[in-house]
Amino acid sequence: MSTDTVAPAAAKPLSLRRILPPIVTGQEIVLLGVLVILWVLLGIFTPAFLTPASIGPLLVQVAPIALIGVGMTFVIITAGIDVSVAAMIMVSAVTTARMLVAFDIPAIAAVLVAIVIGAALGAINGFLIAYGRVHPIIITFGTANLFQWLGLRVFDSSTVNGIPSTLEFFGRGGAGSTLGVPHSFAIAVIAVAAAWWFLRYAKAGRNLYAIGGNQNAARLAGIKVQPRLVWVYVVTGALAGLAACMVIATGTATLDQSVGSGKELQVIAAVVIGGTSILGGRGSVVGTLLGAILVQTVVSGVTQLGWPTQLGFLFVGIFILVAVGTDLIRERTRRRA
Amino acid sequence: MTDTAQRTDPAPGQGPTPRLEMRDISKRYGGVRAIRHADITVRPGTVHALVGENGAGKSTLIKILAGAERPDTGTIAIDGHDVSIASTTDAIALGVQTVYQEPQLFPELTVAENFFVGREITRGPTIDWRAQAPRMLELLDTVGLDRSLASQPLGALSIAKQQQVSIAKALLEQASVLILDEPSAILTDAEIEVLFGVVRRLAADGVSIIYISHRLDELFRIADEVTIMRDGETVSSQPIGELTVREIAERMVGGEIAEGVHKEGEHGDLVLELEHLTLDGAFSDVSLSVRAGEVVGLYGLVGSGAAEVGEVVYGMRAASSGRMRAAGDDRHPATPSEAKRRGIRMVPANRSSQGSFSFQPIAFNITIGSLGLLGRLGWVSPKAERRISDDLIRRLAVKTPSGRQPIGAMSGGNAQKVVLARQIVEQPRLLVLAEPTQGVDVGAKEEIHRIIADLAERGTAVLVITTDLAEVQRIADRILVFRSGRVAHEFPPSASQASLLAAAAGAVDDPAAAQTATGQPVADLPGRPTPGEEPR
Amino acid sequence: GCTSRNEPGESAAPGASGGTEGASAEGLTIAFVPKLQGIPYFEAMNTGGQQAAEELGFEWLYQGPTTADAAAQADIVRSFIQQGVDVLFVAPNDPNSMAPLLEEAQAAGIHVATTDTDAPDSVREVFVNQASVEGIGQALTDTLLEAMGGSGKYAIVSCGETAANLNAWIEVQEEYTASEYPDAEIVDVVYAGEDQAMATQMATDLMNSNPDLTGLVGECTSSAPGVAQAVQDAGRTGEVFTVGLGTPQSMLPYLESGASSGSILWDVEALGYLTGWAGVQLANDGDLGDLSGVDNEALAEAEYDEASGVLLLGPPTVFTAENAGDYDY
Amino acid sequence: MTAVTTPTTADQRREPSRFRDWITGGALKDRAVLLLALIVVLLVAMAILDGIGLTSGRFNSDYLASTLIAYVPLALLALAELFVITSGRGGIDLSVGSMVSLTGIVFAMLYQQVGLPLAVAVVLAVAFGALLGAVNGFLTAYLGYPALITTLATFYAYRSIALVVSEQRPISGPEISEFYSAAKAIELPVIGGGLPLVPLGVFTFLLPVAIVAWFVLNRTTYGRKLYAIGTNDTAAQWAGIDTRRTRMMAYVTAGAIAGLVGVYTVAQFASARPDAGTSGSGMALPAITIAVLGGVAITGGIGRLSGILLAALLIVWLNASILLVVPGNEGAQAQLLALGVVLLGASLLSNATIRRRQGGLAKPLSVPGTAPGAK
Ligand SMILES: Nc1ncnc2c1ncn2[C@@H]1O[C@H](COP(=O)(O)OP(=O)(O)OP(=O)(O)O)[C@@H](O)[C@H]1O
Ligand SMILES: Nc1ncnc2c1ncn2[C@@H]1O[C@H](COP(=O)(O)OP(=O)(O)OP(=O)(O)O)[C@@H](O)[C@H]1O
Ligand SMILES: [Mg+2]
Ligand SMILES: [Mg+2]
Repeated sequence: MSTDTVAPAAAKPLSLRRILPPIVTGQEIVLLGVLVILWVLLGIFTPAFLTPASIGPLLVQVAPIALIGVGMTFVIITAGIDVSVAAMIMVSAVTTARMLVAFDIPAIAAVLVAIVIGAALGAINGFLIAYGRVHPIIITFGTANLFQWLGLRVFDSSTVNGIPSTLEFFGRGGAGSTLGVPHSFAIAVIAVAAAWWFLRYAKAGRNLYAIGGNQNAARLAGIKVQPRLVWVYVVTGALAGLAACMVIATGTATLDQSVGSGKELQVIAAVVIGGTSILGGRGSVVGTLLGAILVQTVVSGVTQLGWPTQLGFLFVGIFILVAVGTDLIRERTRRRA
Repeated sequence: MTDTAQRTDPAPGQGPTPRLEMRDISKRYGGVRAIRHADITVRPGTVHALVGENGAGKSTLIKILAGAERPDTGTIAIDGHDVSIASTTDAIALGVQTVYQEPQLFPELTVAENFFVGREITRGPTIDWRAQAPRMLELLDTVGLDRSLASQPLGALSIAKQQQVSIAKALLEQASVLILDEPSAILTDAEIEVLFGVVRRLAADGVSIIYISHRLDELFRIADEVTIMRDGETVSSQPIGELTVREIAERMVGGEIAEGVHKEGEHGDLVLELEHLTLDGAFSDVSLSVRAGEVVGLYGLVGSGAAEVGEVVYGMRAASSGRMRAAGDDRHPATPSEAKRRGIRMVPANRSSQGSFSFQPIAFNITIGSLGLLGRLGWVSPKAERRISDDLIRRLAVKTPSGRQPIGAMSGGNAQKVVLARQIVEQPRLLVLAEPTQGVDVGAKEEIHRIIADLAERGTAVLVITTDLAEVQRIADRILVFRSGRVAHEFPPSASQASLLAAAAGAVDDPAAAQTATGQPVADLPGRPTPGEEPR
Repeated sequence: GCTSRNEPGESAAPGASGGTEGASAEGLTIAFVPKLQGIPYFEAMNTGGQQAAEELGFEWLYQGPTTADAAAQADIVRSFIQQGVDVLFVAPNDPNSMAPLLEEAQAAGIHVATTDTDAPDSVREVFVNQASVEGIGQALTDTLLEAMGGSGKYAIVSCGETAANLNAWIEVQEEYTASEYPDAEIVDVVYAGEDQAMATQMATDLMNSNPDLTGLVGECTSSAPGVAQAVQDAGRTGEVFTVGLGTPQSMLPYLESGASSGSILWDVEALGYLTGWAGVQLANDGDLGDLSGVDNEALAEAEYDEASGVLLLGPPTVFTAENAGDYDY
Repeated sequence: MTAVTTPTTADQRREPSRFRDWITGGALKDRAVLLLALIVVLLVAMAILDGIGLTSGRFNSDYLASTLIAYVPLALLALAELFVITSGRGGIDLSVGSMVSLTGIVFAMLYQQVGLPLAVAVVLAVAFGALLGAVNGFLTAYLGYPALITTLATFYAYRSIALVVSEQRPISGPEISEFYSAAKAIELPVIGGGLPLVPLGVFTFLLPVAIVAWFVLNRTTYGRKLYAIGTNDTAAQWAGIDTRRTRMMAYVTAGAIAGLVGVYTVAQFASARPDAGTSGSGMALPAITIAVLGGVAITGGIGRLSGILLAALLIVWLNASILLVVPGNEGAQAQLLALGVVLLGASLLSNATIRRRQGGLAKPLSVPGTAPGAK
């Protein structure tokens, strides 16, 4: 029940810590615990799991999901959703790959191209959602189809062959890591850290929670809700663009039109496992990162254990329910207390 | 700044430039003409009451001033200068601060964060909490909220405390016009006293305050002038001292008001009996009984636990211990549908979140509680639906062109009648009413009271749970005063307001204590559910 | 009436525009519905078909779904039936589901046939087969085990779990390995969908969980480069050998670096050409066994088996670093 | 003294023309009318293109009728989404495709491998679908999981199970091949001679379900309860509705319909495929898209059968038309473009007209058919 009992009106000092939510949420601790247990178990049952040769590629695989997850967390905190990220990856990846092949542009230019394309597509989502005032899931269902069409037009019924190794900095190979830390994963971690800080301390970040909690009240409080929403979807698009570079780098020298497919559900799964409320107003990017690692651990773990790969996603489904279930139970006990 | 002497200046339009002038304001919502050609003039440093029946257009008028709605016609001048208010940001920049009828807050954020949303003090890109904190804590003190609440999530606070937060929040920045849209509707009397203190102080500092309320008597204690609205028009505007409550009420409805609904009569069998009923954290050891044809009033301050008694009787919550005998059955109803089967009905306190199916038609809203009447074996006959709803629309004088209108577009009072209609489709054996006329205008209030009396006359046992002192005196045969989760005292309806208030505030035998008690914060019990939270 | 199906000669008259008899292909429309558009494999078949159309003088129509989905493919087949093409070739995603539709097409007067993947229990008049199931399975196994030195553990990264042809090849590989290479063992078969990155990750996981793994097979055109990439990324080129069914261009970098020991495929353009040619023969009731008039050396080994109605392109080709560059798909 | 009464001048606003009022207010607001208009526009446009010879095949009623075979599963699954989305509280079902796959496999096992009679196998398969839906419903309604999460989890889980139990091989056989007759086109009895052949599935699967669903939604207390919990869950509790059971039943219904579609796809494909509902982009996203296009409010409480049936018809015929107009790979790609444009256009357009009429009535955002009545 509510806890607003009357306490003596003594002037207690009010610390910053008490105004903002706890630094680490219960969901994050639970996830970390589950991850540690999983990794220990996998380490015991498959000797090779806890080796750099196994962990490295796993983290590389996590990176694009976690990276887009940052944007998706922003989006879901504002009570939105973006199911067009897979299509944005596709458009961004194929265009960038074509430019790499045709003009042999340098890595930095390729990254910029990818990000700009992603951001532009995100801006389309953002404007339609903020100013069209139609539910984000509907808008992004619609734009996902448009983007996919666009991507297929760029593919023009063929694959992109002979992609140079310009982007190997993000890749799985030796050039893709420093001291055993894959660059792409490091980038994802940096993005998560920046987003964590932004959501916690920056005005624009805190306002996202307000928008997700009660959009009308946010508008009445003078928050420029619509520009903020546009910005959130632009960021998601830009991150999808950057993730597209990682997808190119971790793929082969060939890019085909299946690129990105299914990633939207993986990203959403990572975000919700991480404890972000699908109803908006509450969420954390650290949880998203842990959620992304958990999903990939389960999928890789099943393969490494030699179990039928078809079972992997059964476990992913179960983990989604378990992770969100613990959050539900904690929420309920918090209310009862 | 303006000195207080001007507050006695009787003639509007004279003296220095008005703080605010709204001229010829009109606003339509589709076919509904919410306001037509309304005018209002507010002088500096005055408290200006805005009254009118439900749906008269008060909220719409102030939403236009606050920038939350755009008017179709009209001009607004502040301190003599014409201004254009296109958004809430514009209004805030012009010094217009608003406390909306429904608190516009963020349940997931802490109280402290709620204060500063949209106007954070920043250092670089980050929010400077140390700079924000002192002012916020001061304001919590001002409105009589405990400082420790600052770190609570807002959603964990009672609705009354949320309302106080939203008032405090409006004081954060120096306002030249402060709008309070029914700030007192859900506050306890003690909280209202604190609010009045704040309002008086602000007015003395030269702030102009627009104060909307349906509690007409309280306006005489706080307001300098009053503007009366009827059907979207402003019908008169003058110093409040020139009018009586009765005159204001008559101008609001455009006619005379009948008196009294209370009837003496014989009461039938026991319908509801509670013995030592306890709900942990809300109320304990409650014993009471209601007979057929009797109206029992349960009066208590907000948070006294009275509200939860109704929820237990209706099966929304399970009691922790004690006995309940309702409608000839010894078991507690486990769910509202079980309560319904036994002829128990309840009108919840919050009509918008607990009562209305906003975009469904009125007919849907009326019949949804009695689907069994619409046909056999789970069948629904549109004809039966129309018959039942048209009948109730007529009986309750709901103002609507047809039962096909969505309830969401109706004013508060009419919506309340529809929610009430739902529970009296079949004559209930026991009707529990929580705050049946909260935020309802005098005309509609009158009608609702008459409906209640009518039901009792036809044999329904009625339990009215209210925080409205005048209401409980008017309609109840017996009044049980609730305090700190217990029945403190039982009174006949003839008891004086002072003694009722004294009992509720904790000074039973000393009517003089009632006066002092109202000036102080009253201990609240935890346990009032926050709106939107699920029971159980 | 509302329908024209009772008016003979409308949609039920294939080749109404041309109608010329004899060996001529003039005016014929031959349509091909692949499993999926946009992948090099089927686009190369399209190229071959177009080449045949130019040389033989018929009209070649090609339209595929954007996902490898039986329902989307059926929609396209239906539209070709409506267009009243003369010959309809399908590479069915789901042979069973295509069978009734082919029957409908035949009833509308269209010659129906399959290519690349057969619909055995259907009314198709001919199946243009790229290579026999045994041929592919054995070539994959032989090429890999030659690189592995005739023994060792290997794993298969397949694609769609339900793809009938891939599953058939895997079966042959399992039997053939057991019978011919007793010292070799298939340790696992995993399914990565049509997702290259997933194939790469799974291959990596397989190498990690089986440290003594020395071979990987990429069973389709998306997993073949995927497994090679995994070996290359892990820096184990020369320790772990891979083969796969990859198109030459996509495999070329890995063949050159040694991450792939060979890519087993066939001349896909030739398969498209053969499909087009077979279409002309069907429309003219020509002899499918008589390839003498065909001026295409890639079809030299093609042969027709009257009894099963299968027109076989020939044995599969093994692409290596030397010859892969000769193909532009 | 000074009673400032404002003179009530006559309303100077020009009465908008009736037709314009009808168009912007009544007609476009009603999604069914908008969809019907779009279908008519499509048919007329195609007839003209056909007339001047720009289509690659005849655009006639036979073709339109034959494409209805794809209409059946799409409309049925959109109907399943109608139930769950209308139940509110973020109701949505991402798992319908997986349920289709899994029930299809179960049906084929019962019918082909166990050899049960057809009717029994169908009933058991539908019941099994209802059971799968009940898992979704229990987690969502009773345990409080957000529907998106529940059904994302079961989407993965059911898909896995379908692949594992079938050993990733389609199930087929003589009985199942014959079962195709349940989906294939037939001549309507009595009046059929002059009409195109219509796929039997429209009558054996879609029509009965649509009729039952219409009655359930519009003429039963369950329908009332469903709309009530979708509009305002708390108020529904106060009105004495068992909101959990009502919500649970919405998911059970969706599961049962998915089960029926599972059976239908077995007939349509003449085999039971473990990925029937999940291959490509899967069946769930198109179903949700159709539901939304048909005017189902994603926020719950609003949705009509007519919208669903028309939206699915529009998309099926639009796709079929595109294949006749745009040759080659671009044709299949253009279907994506068309779906995106229609979906965005319809929701933005009707939302804009609603907003213009009702000013600020905040909730719901993109819903037709509910503007508070002028008139
Ligand atoms: N950390 C950030 N990273 C990227 N862009 C940002 C960031 N913070 C803010 N922005 C962008 O800059 C704009 C201005 O943000 P800022 O928080 O300064 O708004 P403001 O001008 O103070 O607005 P308001 O009037 O609502 O207070 C935002 O709308 C957003 O698009
Ligand atoms: N968003 C809206 N859409 C349509 N009609 C509206 C809307 N808001 C208000 N109205 C209508 O405008 C009229 C005036 O409403 P308003 O809320 O201003 O009344 P009020 O005087 O504040 O009443 P109350 O005392 O019940 O709060 C009413 O008839 C109401 O139904
Ligand atoms: Mg109001
Ligand atoms: Mg009011």
